[in-house]
Amino acid sequence: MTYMHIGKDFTPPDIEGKVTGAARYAEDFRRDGLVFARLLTSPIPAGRVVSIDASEALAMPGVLGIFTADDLPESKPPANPALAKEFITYIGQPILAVAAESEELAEAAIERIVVEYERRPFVVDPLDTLVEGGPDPYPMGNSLIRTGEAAAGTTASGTGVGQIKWTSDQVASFRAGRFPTGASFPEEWMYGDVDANFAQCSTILEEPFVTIGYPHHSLEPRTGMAYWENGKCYFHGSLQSHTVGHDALSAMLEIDPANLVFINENTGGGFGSKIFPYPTMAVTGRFARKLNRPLQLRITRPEEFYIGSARSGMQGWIKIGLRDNGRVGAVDVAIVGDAGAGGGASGGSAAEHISIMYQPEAMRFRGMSLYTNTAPRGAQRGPGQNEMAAVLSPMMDKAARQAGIDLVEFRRVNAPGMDAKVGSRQGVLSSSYYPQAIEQVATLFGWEQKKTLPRQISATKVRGIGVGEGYHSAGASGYDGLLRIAPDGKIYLHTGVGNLGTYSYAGVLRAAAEALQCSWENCVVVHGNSDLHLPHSTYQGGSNTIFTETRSSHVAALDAIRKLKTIAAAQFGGAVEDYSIGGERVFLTSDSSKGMSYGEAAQKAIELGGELSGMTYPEDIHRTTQRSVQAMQGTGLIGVAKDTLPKSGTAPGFAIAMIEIELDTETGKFDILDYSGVAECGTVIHPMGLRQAMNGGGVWGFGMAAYERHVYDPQNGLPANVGLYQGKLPTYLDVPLHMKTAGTDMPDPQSPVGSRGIGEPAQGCAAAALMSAISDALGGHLFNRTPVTPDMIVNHIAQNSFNTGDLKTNTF
Amino acid sequence: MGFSHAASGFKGEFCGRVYSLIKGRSWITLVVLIKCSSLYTTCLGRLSQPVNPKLTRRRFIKGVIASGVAAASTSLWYTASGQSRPAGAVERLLTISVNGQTRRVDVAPQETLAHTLRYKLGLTGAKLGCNRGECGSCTVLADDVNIYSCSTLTHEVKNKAILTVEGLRAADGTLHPIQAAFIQELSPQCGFCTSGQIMSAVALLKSNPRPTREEARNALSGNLCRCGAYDHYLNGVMRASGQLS
Amino acid sequence: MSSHDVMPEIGLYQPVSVEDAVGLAGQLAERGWLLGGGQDTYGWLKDRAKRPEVLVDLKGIESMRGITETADGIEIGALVTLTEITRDPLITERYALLAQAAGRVASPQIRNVGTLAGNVAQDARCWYYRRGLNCYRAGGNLCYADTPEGMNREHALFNTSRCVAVTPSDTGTALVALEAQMVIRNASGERVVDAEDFFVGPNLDITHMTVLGAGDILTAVRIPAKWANAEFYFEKVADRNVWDFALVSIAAAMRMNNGVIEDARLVAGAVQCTPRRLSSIESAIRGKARNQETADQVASLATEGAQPLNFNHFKMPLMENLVNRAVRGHVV
Amino acid sequence: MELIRYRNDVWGEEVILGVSWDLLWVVSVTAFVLLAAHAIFMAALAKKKALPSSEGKRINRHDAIDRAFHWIMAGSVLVLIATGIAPIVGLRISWLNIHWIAGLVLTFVCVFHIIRAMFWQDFKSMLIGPADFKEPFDETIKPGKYSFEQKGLHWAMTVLVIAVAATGIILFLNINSPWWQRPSVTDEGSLGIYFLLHGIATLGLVAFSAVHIYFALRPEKRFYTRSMVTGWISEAEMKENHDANKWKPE
Repeated sequence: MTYMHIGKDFTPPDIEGKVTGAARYAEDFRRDGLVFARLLTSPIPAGRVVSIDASEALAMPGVLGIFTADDLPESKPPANPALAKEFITYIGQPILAVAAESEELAEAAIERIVVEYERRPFVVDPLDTLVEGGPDPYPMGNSLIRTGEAAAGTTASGTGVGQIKWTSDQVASFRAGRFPTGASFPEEWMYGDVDANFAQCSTILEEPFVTIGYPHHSLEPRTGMAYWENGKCYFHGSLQSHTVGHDALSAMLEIDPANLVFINENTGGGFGSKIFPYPTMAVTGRFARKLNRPLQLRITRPEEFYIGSARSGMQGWIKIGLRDNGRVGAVDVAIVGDAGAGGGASGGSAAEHISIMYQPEAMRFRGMSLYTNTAPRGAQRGPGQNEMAAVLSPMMDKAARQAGIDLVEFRRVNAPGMDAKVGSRQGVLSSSYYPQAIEQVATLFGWEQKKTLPRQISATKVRGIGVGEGYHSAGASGYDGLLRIAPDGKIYLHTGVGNLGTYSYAGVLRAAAEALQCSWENCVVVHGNSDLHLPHSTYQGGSNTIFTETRSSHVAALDAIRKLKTIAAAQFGGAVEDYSIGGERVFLTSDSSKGMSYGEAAQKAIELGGELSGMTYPEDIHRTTQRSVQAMQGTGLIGVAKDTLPKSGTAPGFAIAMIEIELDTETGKFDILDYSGVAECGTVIHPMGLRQAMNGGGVWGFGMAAYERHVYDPQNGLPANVGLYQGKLPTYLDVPLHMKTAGTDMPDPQSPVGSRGIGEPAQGCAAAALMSAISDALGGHLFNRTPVTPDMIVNHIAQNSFNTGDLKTNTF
Repeated sequence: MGFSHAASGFKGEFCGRVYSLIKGRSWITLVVLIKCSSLYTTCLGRLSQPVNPKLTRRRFIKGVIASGVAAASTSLWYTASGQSRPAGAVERLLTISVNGQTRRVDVAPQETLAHTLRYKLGLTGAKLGCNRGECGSCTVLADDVNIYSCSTLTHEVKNKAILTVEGLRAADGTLHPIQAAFIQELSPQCGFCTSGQIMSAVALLKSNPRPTREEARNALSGNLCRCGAYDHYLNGVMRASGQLS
Repeated sequence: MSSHDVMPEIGLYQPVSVEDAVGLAGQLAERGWLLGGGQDTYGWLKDRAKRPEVLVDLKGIESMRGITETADGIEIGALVTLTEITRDPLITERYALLAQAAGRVASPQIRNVGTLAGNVAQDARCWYYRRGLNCYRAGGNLCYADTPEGMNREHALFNTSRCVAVTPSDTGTALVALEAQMVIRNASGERVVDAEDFFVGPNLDITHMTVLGAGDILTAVRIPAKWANAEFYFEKVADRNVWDFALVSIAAAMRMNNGVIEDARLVAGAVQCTPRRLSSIESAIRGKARNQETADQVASLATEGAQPLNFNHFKMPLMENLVNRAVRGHVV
Repeated sequence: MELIRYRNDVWGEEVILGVSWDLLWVVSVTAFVLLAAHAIFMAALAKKKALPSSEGKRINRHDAIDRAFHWIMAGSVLVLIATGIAPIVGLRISWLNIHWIAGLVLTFVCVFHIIRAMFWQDFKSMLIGPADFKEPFDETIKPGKYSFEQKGLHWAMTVLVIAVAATGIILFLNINSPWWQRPSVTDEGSLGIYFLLHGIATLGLVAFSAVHIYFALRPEKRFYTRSMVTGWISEAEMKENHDANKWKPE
């Protein structure tokens, strides 16, 4: 299918601001009378606040007030409180905020506040709280109980804190890499007959594994600024979604959503940590109201480490069975997740990754979310799936090698195709061209040729090649599209999608431009400020946006087209079906001279009123969209609709990568010589944007596989790597000089423009491919752990058996 | 920050008792207070006098911040009393060159260049990603050399020409070749590190107009990009230097 | 870590002559803080982990800036930036070892302002210490890193004494290898200290990394002609190739004569609190050919006496491997 | 000046770090001033008496083994003070190993001394009874083997050395040694108390060592010093300073 816009590069409207410095982020906004708030954070890993004496600080001229947990509604564990009082659960947890006329004063004031704490026992390793008699991170327990359905990696409502304990034998057995007989797991699902299928497998692999969590470290810390005028709250914040969080933020501020103006044109990275409003935002907005002054709460880099969310860790055991033909016959996996202080672990989605990528004929998952007194965890770029992909890939390689099958052939044999099933319920997919992606990347990379290259490059350099796969669900439905054609002929495409840096907020609107057959230059993207009347759009967990929002853009455009034709039919007679659009005109199909421009039609819409100019609107659209339409009434032709297009099954996002590394056996360092990645995300709507997603995800993958991790000192609960330097975010010199990425570009039937999202899998495939390549370079050695760092490689080669024997999370 | 010793179940019994015994005895506190305040007065007294009698104003004329002595003493006063700094106590007016313009600005001795640019001159292009030289989002040029403005005192560069991302456009509004190339190559993702990437790239092209890709990545390596857009930034540099079309 | 990250109020002097600076430094003593490139300064101040009252910015002192040829080698002003060192023809031609080491420091922007003096005089990078904890190095009673459960992957193998921090300086190892001399001024005059003696371990002074005391200013570094144009080897292994401090580094200078090693200096970084002279290797390779065989013979001597901690055992094989490379003279 | 140094522990809680070393100067200066005053007083005002002759019959005062104990103890205490003070005053020597070795020597020698004193020596000769308190005020009362001042000094040193050794051993257990690796410190407050007590005992040791050395060097007491070297005092010295009824040398 040939498109006007879909599949073509374009210049997103916000990019010029980014290269000129004109793009403004939350902290760039100032306002007359602005006051500055800073946080006092907990020095202890667990305990409670006994008392706060701020009298000395408040006596300082220029210090305006403090804001504590008492100023907020009570929060119950495991919900992460904006400010802690009864339940301090990690070092760095905000205790109070103090506001002053300057940041310097606020910081000086913090030093004068005396907080009395009572300490409680703490724990930084999930297995240390799991063992009988081990300390609990909360006074009431150590584990997440889901009383309702909640998204993976989030702590939505319907959660509680329970207690799970194993015997010390069970914990010791689990630490030693064996399944702990008789141990209880609160989460469990199974499909097929696992034992029977294992019995039919000729290759059985049983491995323990650990993946260590790490902070998101979005480059823009979650600074916020708020002010109140005439009962309205104007909030400059940093979220990766926009309108979907509107009601939640209003609730945090206890105001009517109509009285919240959320301004967020640019977001300096989110990666899952800014999908929904986060607790600190309550402090910013409410403290501003309390002081009745514009207030900025700037978050520092260390604070971003503490409260900016992080990936959860996993400690697990897996048993994999392969049949003679290389098919994965059965998988049994047990995962103890490290949910930090008040997050959710992602064992379930990790298991989901296995279920879809290898299509085992039978599978069992057992898991639990344990809390530790470490930074709270939340969704991070493919939570569960990506770290599972990374640690699983070398294991699958090992199994394939044992079965005598080429690593890529093994993936081919097990690849999820059109009829693939996913997860515990064995649901279907909207479509899958993943087998084609395998062939595409094998060609791009030259797998068959690279496979034959000698492994030993020189006396000290070895080559490793690897393959990795990533998956994430990539789309939903049911959100609203909204556009306005103005009398001047301009087409205003409104979106409530956040600008998280992928340009998808603009890319999805091109589906509307495509349907309207209008030039992109004539379109105006309206986003980033709820005063600009935005529709209710999807939450942005990377891959979700494109599938979901091309659909809502499309339905808005269809609504507009219907209205254009209705207006034309009213003007020129005939039925609506007799009219066509093209060249930004609506005209009689049989006589194109009978027609009018979009601008003229918009003028007519205003005159005719009713649904045409938004005076009435469909009842099924969200309240947010309704408010926006109300505000736009009578200003042009309004296209507005809820996405009720048919949708069945899971819309998948797949990615597969291949990596060639040169590993230095004397230093444990390696260079990535070749990175090739292919995304299976349906039709590519924005080729450069896709490359950005794939390459950026690749860098994230390298970070996960080889650099980033939480390290906590078990003696005192201190995090060892708070800043960016110790966080080891990959730099220019840690990634390949060139990255080759592409997409399959084959349409998904459930998207009007055929596209699904990508984002999370881009990281998973890279991390997995790198782990696979490192293992390959070391003769198939398994570290069973992410990340794999030079010290581990050097120790392995020196055969000093110094590490990896004891698999633990949150440690070096 | 203090702790409740009674409430703290973890404190050793013995230690806690000794601590409270010592801390609780007002006589010690009194002695300590008296001693501290006398030391404090001594310090103030010493600081209020010229630190070095030989350092005349004339000898200091080029380099010294006239505020040095006063600033030091007021900072002590400030810390000790919790009073906000008396206005105008020190001469801090600087004339600095930013983006080709001469700007008069009141700069505290400890003020970072990022602070001056962002909060006093309204140039928010340089971002604070970490505020400690670990990300590069605040990169600006000082005499064509790229530096972290978060880790530079404004007083350190007062004699240098500062160039920020806002100063790159030509007078007629034309974008700098790096800016144009970064748009064409869709280099930024979230954009937060972009100003810094651009400034490092501009510094590179000033000294090396046709860098290799390897040279470019070395030159930009002090700029972190969390989105991982490195490949695209390098494409942008290669395009801007006419090596990619 | 505190919630602080803005600069505290502090005084600032910008003297333009060494005499003035020395006078200031002497009178301010512990209350003062010398400022070169400032890259190891602002973090301490922003964290409120160190609280000097006055900064003395030395960058206005022209006499501390140049690189000059002397009767016996070269003299590098203490304020010469690391970038300047990587580009200076005198250094790159004769003392490439130093240029290579300087080029591996931190990041370009830090090298652009970071000075040679600052790089050698920087404080320990132990994360516990940097966090502002009151460990031995901060004048306290204990070490958090050297315990059965301490997170000490980046810490020392040798010559620890309560504190197990390592030297973070990349140029320090090169300067010790080159037998550089450090020129130090204070109110009572000038003294010259061998680079090897410039760095001090915790057994001698647990709260300082160098011999520099209050009132001392490192004004210049002299490199003797002895090692000019020798055969050099420098390598630094770090987690990331930018910003990170060495896990282990090696700096070597060798003189060849008739195909054998006539004289050599090998120095390892990040394995103890000071750059570690590898004297046993030096004497073992003297008179031998510079090849793989010699390297294989001697490499294991490098770690004799090492006392690894919980997480830094890898530094032993890594150090041996780097010594092996330095002796054989090539990577592959 | 402060008396006690405080720091924040790993969780920001204020704990005792140790004694303020400013007190070292106070103690040193005070000791010096008092001893100087004593010297001046003795030189200018005190009644000058002719020193008893060291000739004549020699009376055994200290066995060789006790003299050896004394000098080993003295040596180790001086080494301990010197090595302990070196880092405080900024002297760069590798002090710690010498310090703990000297500490171990002192401890072992003290243990031996205590055992020997209790079972093989005349333990009672060192005991202070109520009657002893008259001794300084009545010139007619002469002591037995040890004068009241000597007993006082000895017991003061005993307390101080035991205190410094006991706390020193605890601190020793908290550093690496050839026999063990240092443990994790779970209670920094307690560690600080040990440092405080060690420091206070050190201050006392410095003061009493100064007093002891001063008197050992004083002309009228020098024969005691000689006796600690050679073992004997003369009959004249015995008569002048001791009551033969109370001390019957073998």
